[in-house]
Amino acid sequence: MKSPNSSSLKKLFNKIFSKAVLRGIVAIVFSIAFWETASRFAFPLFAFVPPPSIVLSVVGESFGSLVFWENWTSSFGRVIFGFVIAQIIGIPLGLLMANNRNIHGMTFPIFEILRPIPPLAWVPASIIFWPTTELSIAFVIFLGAFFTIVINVLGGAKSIDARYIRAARSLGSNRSDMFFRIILPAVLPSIFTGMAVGMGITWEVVVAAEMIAGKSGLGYYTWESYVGGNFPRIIVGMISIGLAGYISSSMIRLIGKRSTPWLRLF
Amino acid sequence: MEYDPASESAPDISGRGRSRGFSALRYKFENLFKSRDLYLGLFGIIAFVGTWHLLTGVLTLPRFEKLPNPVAVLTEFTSRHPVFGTSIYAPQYYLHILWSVWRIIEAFFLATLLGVPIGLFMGWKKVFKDYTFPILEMLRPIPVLAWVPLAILMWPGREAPIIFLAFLASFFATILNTLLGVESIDESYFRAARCLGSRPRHIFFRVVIPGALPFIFTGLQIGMGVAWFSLVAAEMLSGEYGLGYLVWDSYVLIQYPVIIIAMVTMGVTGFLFSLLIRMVGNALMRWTVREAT
Amino acid sequence: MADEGGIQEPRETNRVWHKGLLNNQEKVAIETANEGSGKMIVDSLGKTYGSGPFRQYILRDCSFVLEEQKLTILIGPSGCGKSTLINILAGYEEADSGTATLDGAPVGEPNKDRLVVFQETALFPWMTTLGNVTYGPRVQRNRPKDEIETEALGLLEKVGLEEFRDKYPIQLSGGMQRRAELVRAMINNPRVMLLDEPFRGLDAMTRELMQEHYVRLFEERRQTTLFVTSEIDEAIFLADTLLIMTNGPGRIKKSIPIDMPWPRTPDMLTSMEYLRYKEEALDLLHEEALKAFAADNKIAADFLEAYEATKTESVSASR
Amino acid sequence: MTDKSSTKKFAGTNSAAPSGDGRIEISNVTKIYDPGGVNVCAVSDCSFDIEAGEFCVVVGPSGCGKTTLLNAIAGFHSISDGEIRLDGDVLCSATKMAEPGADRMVVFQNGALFPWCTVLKNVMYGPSVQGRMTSHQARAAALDILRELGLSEIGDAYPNEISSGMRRRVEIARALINDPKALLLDEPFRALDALTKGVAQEFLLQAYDRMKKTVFFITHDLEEALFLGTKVVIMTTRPCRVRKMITVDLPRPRTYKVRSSKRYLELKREVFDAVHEEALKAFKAGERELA
Repeated sequence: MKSPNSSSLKKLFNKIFSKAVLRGIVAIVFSIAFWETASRFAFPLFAFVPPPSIVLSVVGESFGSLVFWENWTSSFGRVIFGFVIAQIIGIPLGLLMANNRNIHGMTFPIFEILRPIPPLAWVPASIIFWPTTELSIAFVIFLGAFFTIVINVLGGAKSIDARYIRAARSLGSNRSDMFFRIILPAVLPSIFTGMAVGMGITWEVVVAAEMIAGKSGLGYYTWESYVGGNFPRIIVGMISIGLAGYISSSMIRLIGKRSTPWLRLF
Repeated sequence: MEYDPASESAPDISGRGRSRGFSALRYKFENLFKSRDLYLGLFGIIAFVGTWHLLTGVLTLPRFEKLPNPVAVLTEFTSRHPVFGTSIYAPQYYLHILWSVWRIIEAFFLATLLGVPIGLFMGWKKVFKDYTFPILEMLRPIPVLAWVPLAILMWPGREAPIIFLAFLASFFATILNTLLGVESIDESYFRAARCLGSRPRHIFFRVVIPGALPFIFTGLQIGMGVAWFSLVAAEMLSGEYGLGYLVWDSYVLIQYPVIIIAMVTMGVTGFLFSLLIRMVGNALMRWTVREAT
Repeated sequence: MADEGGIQEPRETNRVWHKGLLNNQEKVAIETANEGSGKMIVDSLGKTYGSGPFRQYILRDCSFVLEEQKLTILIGPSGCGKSTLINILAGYEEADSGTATLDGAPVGEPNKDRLVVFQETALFPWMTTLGNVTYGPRVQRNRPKDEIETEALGLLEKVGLEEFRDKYPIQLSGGMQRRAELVRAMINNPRVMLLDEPFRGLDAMTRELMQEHYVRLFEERRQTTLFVTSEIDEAIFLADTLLIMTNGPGRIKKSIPIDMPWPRTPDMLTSMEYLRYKEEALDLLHEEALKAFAADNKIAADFLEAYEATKTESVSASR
Repeated sequence: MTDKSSTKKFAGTNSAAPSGDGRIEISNVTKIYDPGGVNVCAVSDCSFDIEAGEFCVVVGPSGCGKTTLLNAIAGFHSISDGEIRLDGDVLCSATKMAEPGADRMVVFQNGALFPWCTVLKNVMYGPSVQGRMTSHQARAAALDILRELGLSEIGDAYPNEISSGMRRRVEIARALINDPKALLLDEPFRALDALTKGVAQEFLLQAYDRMKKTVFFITHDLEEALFLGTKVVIMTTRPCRVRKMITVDLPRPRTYKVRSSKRYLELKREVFDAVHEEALKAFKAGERELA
């Protein structure tokens, strides 16, 4: 017994600071340094880009202001609102389409026609139709997430291994058993995949919609900073949006992992 | 009707196995007309357009009355002397399409030209991946559209920022899928190649590239989709031509039927592009036509 | 559906079950009370897939009998229609001609009288081992929950899986998955068990151990069983009757009664008797295997694709 | 290149690198893995020789370390101790890892035909990348070997378009065209169903009888081992070392009839006893590991 603790600690240390991680750190440090010099010395393309040191100083100022955080909450609010409605309508619809051949036959071509239209192209039509800007933004967000979830649920339900269905039928399942104990759990992984992808699209859409038509939110904040000539705040806005998107998709992945324990190997 | 996913998978066959000969083709063709799906689909589309017309044109319910109804859209679209200047006879309409398509082609080719080799190299050389991947991972969570203001700052003129945004979106998708493609190549192919006496360049050209090809094409297809997505937004925000600009401009000028025309055109063009990529992919990858029995 | 006997009977078995090995008298007593064992008669089944240029006979004039409480083994080259046969007997597909009856009644919709153990594994990945095993009785809703659990645990213990009751299938080894699936079927006391190459994909050594395991399980319950395999040693080792199937269209070429004593032990695999059976079967099969191999060409591929398309349609049409 | 060797060479291999005898000596090989700080001894002090032109089958429970041994010979893995020699030259040792090369061809467990090349291109691959033939010659040689092995019809098919049994045959052809000193096969027929397997085994035997290369064949199927091998080496479960060596004195050429001969049964019983115990041990260990 010669101090297994210290050796395992060393292993852990080696694992965290492996060659790959060190290289990654070097790369990031180097690229930030490059950005700094490029901005300072006004390299081509970087002439108007604020250097990271100045961005850093603005970060503190932004984080201190209440308005900045209100932008966070309003963006998040919109995303969650549109996203949740998309799931509530999309998941049952996807399952229904997979279950019923007639519904599938009738609705699938419509989906195939509408899906290639970029969600943002809906913005004007949405503004015309919905009474408030808020609702029209939410609608566009909804569309972004909606198509993704429906297609994923449909795909997931269609690719359920036929043997599971057969085994369940033989074992005497009735319709509700079939749905709740077989189909639903079998589709669950696809639902979460669809959600994760949809969340990515949702953030793209919300940012653009806020830039085009919003009066608040992180997209609006970024756009306003540009219009107002406060360039460092553009970067702050971008980082915030990236962070917000990352947090949202991590949450979905986490929930997905929790809800599908059978996919864990150990 | 009980649930059975297998019953739904029948149409999936149609995409595969084009090399099966004429009789198989005819067989499928006959099957197509026998299948209920065709008629159901037609019925669905007619019902959709009918409902739209009913809500906007006939009943003119509150809110719906403002939306353009399909008849108005169609009249505008097929008119020789369109009220709002956008129809199949208007050169202006094609100009918008051409602008968008040209931008997409520029952005997409740049992204492919850069993304595929970088992705391949990242998958092939671990050291290169160690240095580049973290930077990619830092930038990737930022939605491409959040780059709009910065793109305008960085690039001179109107055109370059728009192309840059479309490029960026497509670039990330391409690079990541290519990397994934190389990493998904089974180790035993590398081993087999080495023990057959390959030098590194053989491995790169004869194993890495063909092995990653299916993923590369998936990446290109996704890349094309997101490039359209960003292009539209960029054109809406700062364009002078292009379909995205057309949508926004028609809104501002209250030419509502044109909005629908532009939207449908976007959908169709986007679809044609991804079809093109799929066809090129299938032609290059005949070996994926039929999976292992 | 709910016939009284079907509800009472498992309890009867259940009590004695836990005593472990039964003596012969007890076993006979159970067997006579055991309705979980039926006789299946398959008479000139025929099945085609495809139409026009792709019409192909999968089964043609296929007849045999599954005797009560006997283990019948079906062996044949791959692609000879074994799986199709199982699907028809289980009720997943319909035959074009001929009949299959279980205790006089024609087979119809899938139900718990004819249970299938699938190739590879079809354990529900989202349920634990125990959840999988108890699924059948739970959804049939004719027995109290704790009783189901006791029986399930008893069975799991018998196959050495009691420690793994809360694991998900992905966390089990291949051999364990197969055992769990066997138990999932057995607990329902089906009148016929249909095993579709249950040990396929296991490595040879695990496979041998699984066979020994299976022999013990079968000995105790003696449910009428149709066991499909392509492994000759497995076939002779387990069979009461050996059916040899020909290649496309599938029909039974020969039925060989295997007259070796139960319980079967591994050392029988080296007896002269065994050797004789093996020689006979090998001669028949080798011919079939070569034929199947020769038929492996483009035409077969063409057909297969068209066949897949129609098969899926016919599955849905059969309902 | 005009040496009149007693065994028949395949057409197209005449211009190959001079092929030696192919004697493999494995002495005191030990391999210790070190994943996450836990020392796992995969192979421990394992030695045996394979004579030139011998068909040696290595049998052991799955995960016992047979593949580690094969990988060391092929040059995919290093070893911790001991050495392996090929025709007297050190192939790999504790300090030196073998280079993968065309003198030791590997046929993989799940098959490694390049799915993006046709059968013909797959077979041509070796000679053309080694630069010892022009692509024209390579093509001719590949066509020759395919014809000799009865595979010429499928030359233009992609691997996905032919059956798995057929794929294994092509893979063996791809290995043989390089005229290797030794053929290393890692459970090549594992995924095949029993009857197809039988046909594929007969194919391998025919090829072996023709060219008498040294063969290192890994399996856990006893039937297969006895049917194919001249020498059967039975391994213990982890750590892997030699438990027993049996010489299979069944006459060649063998056909499926051998399997129902008396001598075969006697040998089988002998092997079975040795292996069964190990298999049980491995089985229990595997379940313990999972629990």
